[in-house]
Amino acid sequence: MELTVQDSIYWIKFANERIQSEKEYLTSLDQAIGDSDHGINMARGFQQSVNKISDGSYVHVSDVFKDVAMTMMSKVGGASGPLYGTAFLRLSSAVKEKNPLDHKVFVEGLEDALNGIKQRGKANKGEKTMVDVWEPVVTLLNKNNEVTAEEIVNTAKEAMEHTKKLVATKGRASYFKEKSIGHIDPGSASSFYLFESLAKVWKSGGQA
Amino acid sequence: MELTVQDSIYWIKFANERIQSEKEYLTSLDQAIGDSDHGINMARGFQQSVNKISDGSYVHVSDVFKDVAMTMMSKVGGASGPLYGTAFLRLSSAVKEKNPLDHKVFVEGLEDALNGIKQRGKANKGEKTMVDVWEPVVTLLNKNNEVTAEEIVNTAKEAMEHTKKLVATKGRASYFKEKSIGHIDPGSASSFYLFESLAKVWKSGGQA
Amino acid sequence: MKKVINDPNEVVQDMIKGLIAAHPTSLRQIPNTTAIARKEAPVLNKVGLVSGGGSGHEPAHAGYVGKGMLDAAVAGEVFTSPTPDQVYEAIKAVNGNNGVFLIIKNYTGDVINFEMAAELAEADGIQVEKVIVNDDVAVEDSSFTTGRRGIAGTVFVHKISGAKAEQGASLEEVKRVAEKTVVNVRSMGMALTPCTVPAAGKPSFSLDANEMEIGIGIHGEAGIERKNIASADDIAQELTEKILNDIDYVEGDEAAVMVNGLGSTPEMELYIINKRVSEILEEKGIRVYKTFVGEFMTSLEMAGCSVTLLKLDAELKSLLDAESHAPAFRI
Amino acid sequence: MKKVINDPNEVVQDMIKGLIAAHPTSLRQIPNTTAIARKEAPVLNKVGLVSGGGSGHEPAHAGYVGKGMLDAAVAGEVFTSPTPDQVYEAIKAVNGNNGVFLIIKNYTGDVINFEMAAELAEADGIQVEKVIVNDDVAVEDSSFTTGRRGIAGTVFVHKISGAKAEQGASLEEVKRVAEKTVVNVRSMGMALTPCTVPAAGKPSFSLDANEMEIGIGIHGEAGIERKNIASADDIAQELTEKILNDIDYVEGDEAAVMVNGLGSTPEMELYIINKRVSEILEEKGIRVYKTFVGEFMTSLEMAGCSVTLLKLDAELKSLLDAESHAPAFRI
Ligand SMILES: Nc1ncnc2c1ncn2[C@@H]1O[C@H](COP(=O)(O)OP(=O)(O)O)[C@@H](O)[C@H]1O
Ligand SMILES: Nc1ncnc2c1ncn2[C@@H]1O[C@H](COP(=O)(O)OP(=O)(O)O)[C@@H](O)[C@H]1O
Ligand SMILES: [Mg+2]
Ligand SMILES: [Mg+2]
Ligand SMILES: [Mg+2]
Ligand SMILES: [Mg+2]
Repeated sequence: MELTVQDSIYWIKFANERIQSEKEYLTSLDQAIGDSDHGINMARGFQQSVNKISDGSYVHVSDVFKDVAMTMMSKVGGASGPLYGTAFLRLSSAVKEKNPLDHKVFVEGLEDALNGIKQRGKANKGEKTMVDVWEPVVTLLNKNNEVTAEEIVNTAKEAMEHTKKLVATKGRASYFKEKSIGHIDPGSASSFYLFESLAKVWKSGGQA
Repeated sequence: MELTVQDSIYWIKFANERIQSEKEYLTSLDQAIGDSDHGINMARGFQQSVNKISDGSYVHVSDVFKDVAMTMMSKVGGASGPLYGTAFLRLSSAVKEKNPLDHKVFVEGLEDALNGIKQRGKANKGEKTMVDVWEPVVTLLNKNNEVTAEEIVNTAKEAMEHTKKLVATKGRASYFKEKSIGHIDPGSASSFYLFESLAKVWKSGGQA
Repeated sequence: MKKVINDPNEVVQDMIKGLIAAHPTSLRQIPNTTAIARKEAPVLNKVGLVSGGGSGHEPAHAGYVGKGMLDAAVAGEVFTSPTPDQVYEAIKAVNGNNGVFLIIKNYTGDVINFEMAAELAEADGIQVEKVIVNDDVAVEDSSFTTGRRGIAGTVFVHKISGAKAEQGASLEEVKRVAEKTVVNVRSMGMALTPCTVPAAGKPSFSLDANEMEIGIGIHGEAGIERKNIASADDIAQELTEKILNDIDYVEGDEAAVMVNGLGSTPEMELYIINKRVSEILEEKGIRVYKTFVGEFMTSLEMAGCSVTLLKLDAELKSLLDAESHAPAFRI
Repeated sequence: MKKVINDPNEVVQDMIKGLIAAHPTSLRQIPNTTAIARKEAPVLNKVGLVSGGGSGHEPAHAGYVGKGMLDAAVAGEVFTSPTPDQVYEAIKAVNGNNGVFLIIKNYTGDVINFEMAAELAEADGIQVEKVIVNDDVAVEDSSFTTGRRGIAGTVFVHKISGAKAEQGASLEEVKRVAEKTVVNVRSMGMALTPCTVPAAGKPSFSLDANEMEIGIGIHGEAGIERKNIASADDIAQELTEKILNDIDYVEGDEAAVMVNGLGSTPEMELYIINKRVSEILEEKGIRVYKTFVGEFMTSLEMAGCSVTLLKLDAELKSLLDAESHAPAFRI
């Protein structure tokens, strides 16, 4: 696929719609193994991102991502704000001055984003964080450029579900140690919505 | 009747038994129109009075009452402590050096006690306080010395029940104004137990 | 009942032990009483100040013992006035031969017990004067009834009288400023939840999930009205207006504000109340001279708050500003 | 949810307005942020101190802003670390050309956001150093995980570093005493009830009527164990022993004690806890140098408390004793 400015805007809008309707669910996940704010944080961050990018007129996809990054960084706080912020900032830098993005460029950008999260969060796969959704999805996209929307959704969903089985060693859930088992990681759930929304854009063949 | 040292001790012991078993009830009355401590206060005051007078050996009834007065005064606090304390102090003074007490002396003592409560509390009949039980009982006893135990109980009980109909203008219940209607005054209930216990001593013809 | 206590009948004793352990250099327990005094009391030639009342209102009253405020505070059982003998011991312990001044909240029990103590002390030749604080505008002011309750405004009376006494003023002078404070202070409270007296084990009353009670007392005594929870702005407005309807302020007048938490209302919410209180006062042209936000006169773990306004003149301002070493009111 | 608030999404803004209205002569809001600074900041040639974190822990952190403690505190949304841009503005506002020191509680969000702010400030040429407070012994100390949380002990770090900075010490010196404090401070908490984040509207977890949770965090994060409510003596014992098992004290050592209420636990109960804490320390021959009982690092209206011990040497004692004008920690 190919990602245009319009696609990137739709991506964030779709993600925001999902996040808004799952706000309470995300917060309830964070109630179980965190501090009850992930839904509130994400709803604030995505809504304000959409407000911001709906106003602007963009030539480059990277500028859309930069505005999302800055909004996440300055309106969310907590762990998830700067992590999503860093992800979108790295993605933006990687695809700078390009428009539209071809599959390779976009996936390289996502890979940079994933690495940004890992560095900022000092986290690796298996620690029950959003990394556990990002890494399988990036790996899948890296494999080939024929990947379908369904494959993305399934991979992200499975990865999210898989976090149930993990013991948290990073973030607030780590205080629950073994008791974190059996609960989905909130940040993995919000990341799932993000990739599910990407798949929706994908499905329409890059033409949302 | 005639009141001996032994009778006076039984009077307080009987009253204490009633108070202890009605402790929660008295507190619940105070929960409705006060601050939830009348049962606790009375249970503390009567128990410690009994402890005190059980230890002593008395020649004069007045000394029993004086010890009860000092205990009420120093162990209870709140409104009821000094009021009961004043009552027993006045009673003690009135019957000084007498033993046993004949009907007239005892009733005059109770009348002094009532006046002590009224002075200390600046309260009159009809203000929904313990005065509303003390005054009818003293009036009854003043009428003749043939009064029966049943009459005392009935008068005290009716007087207590009657406080339901009154609007409090003194003590903590006064803050409830009209809303105090429908509730028995806690101090009237503890006073009822006091006179009910007196009747019990009375019944046994002054020989408990 | 969920409480961090040992024996419910020993809460006052246990508290006092913990209090003395926390402030060993500034406070002492008067032997065989539940009264707390300044370590250095009696201060010679200074009027001694004694207050107190039922426990459960912490930091009142022991938290206000210290240089510049009280000389002693007498702690009764929870929500029960202390007994005359205890107050009497406190009076004797702080008598610096210049008389002793009692600050009493207007509850039947407190008034009777403190007055009896005063009589005992006077019989010993100690000069005793008193002031009765009745700042709660939720209660009608009537000479036929018990009258208004003393609530959070009492802390201002402690502060002002304490500052005056510290200056070496006479008993009459201390009484004069205390009475001036009482005349100028008004409070009003509200609650969202009841509280539980440890020895009772059950809440003192109940409020529905979306109900609040306006005008409640600090022992859970009835208020003016029970109604649906309103916004903080509306609550602040209702409490402040009720106070302002009861005492004349003209534009340019100055006031001290106290927003007092009753127990479990977070400080965040108290500041949210203060936001609106300060706006209202600004709208009316009343200058806020000083603001106190926190827990000053609580009601165990009741949720809710009270607003207190003290109208100030130059004298009250300087006494309010004077140094205080009391643990709960350092200035 | 029973709260005295207006819009649940505006609680932090409303609180800050009320806070500034209450302390107009000593505090100011840094424009367009939720950061509170000392009115006179930046203080020339003094190391600037910035702390902060999620809101809902009042009086932390704004209550510790003042001469002798912090220069600025940044307030995030409830239980959510503030964003890097806000912290960055605070750093700039307190930079007196002698560097800025950050005091960060050890939570992933706080650490990341404050570190990003430090990077932004360093890019402007401002020297920034930091300390990460991790006093909660309920959490295992491991370099493979997030590690221990920062809780009430953070207030001692504010106090000690603030006193040092006020003396005109260099950034390195401030960092040294801050790290010394972190090395010597340990805390442990317990809760009886959960709390409700205003925007969430529901309690963060639930505890049965006779259950308590030992080792809980100040955002309701899990503790060590859930069990039946014990007596205050047993609770004090468990918290204190857990701390003493984690750090060596020998007879004659001196400590500062903090008994911190989490929100709705009455001060009476905190003093009851302190009673036993002080007894245990006496039994072990540890001298209590100073005790702080009250609400210092809360968790909205959670019921419960924490105990903090800070092992002292001569330097820490003198810094702890130094003057502080911070509204919530006057010394
Ligand atoms: N160190 C980390 N690395 C990567 N992701 C993390 C890390 N810590 C937390 N997260 C993610 O952030 C989510 C929590 O976000 P949120 O609740 O908004 O912030 P906070 O934990 O500060 O309250 C977690 O579910 C997890 O996915
Ligand atoms: N002014 C008064 N005169 C006479 N009796 C009073 C007065 N005020 C209160 N009482 C009595 O005291 C009772 C309350 O006692 P208690 O609950 O022990 O004290 P408190 O009101 O201080 O909590 C009332 O029910 C009433 O009978
Ligand atoms: Mg969270
Ligand atoms: Mg009562
Ligand atoms: Mg009482
Ligand atoms: Mg959070």
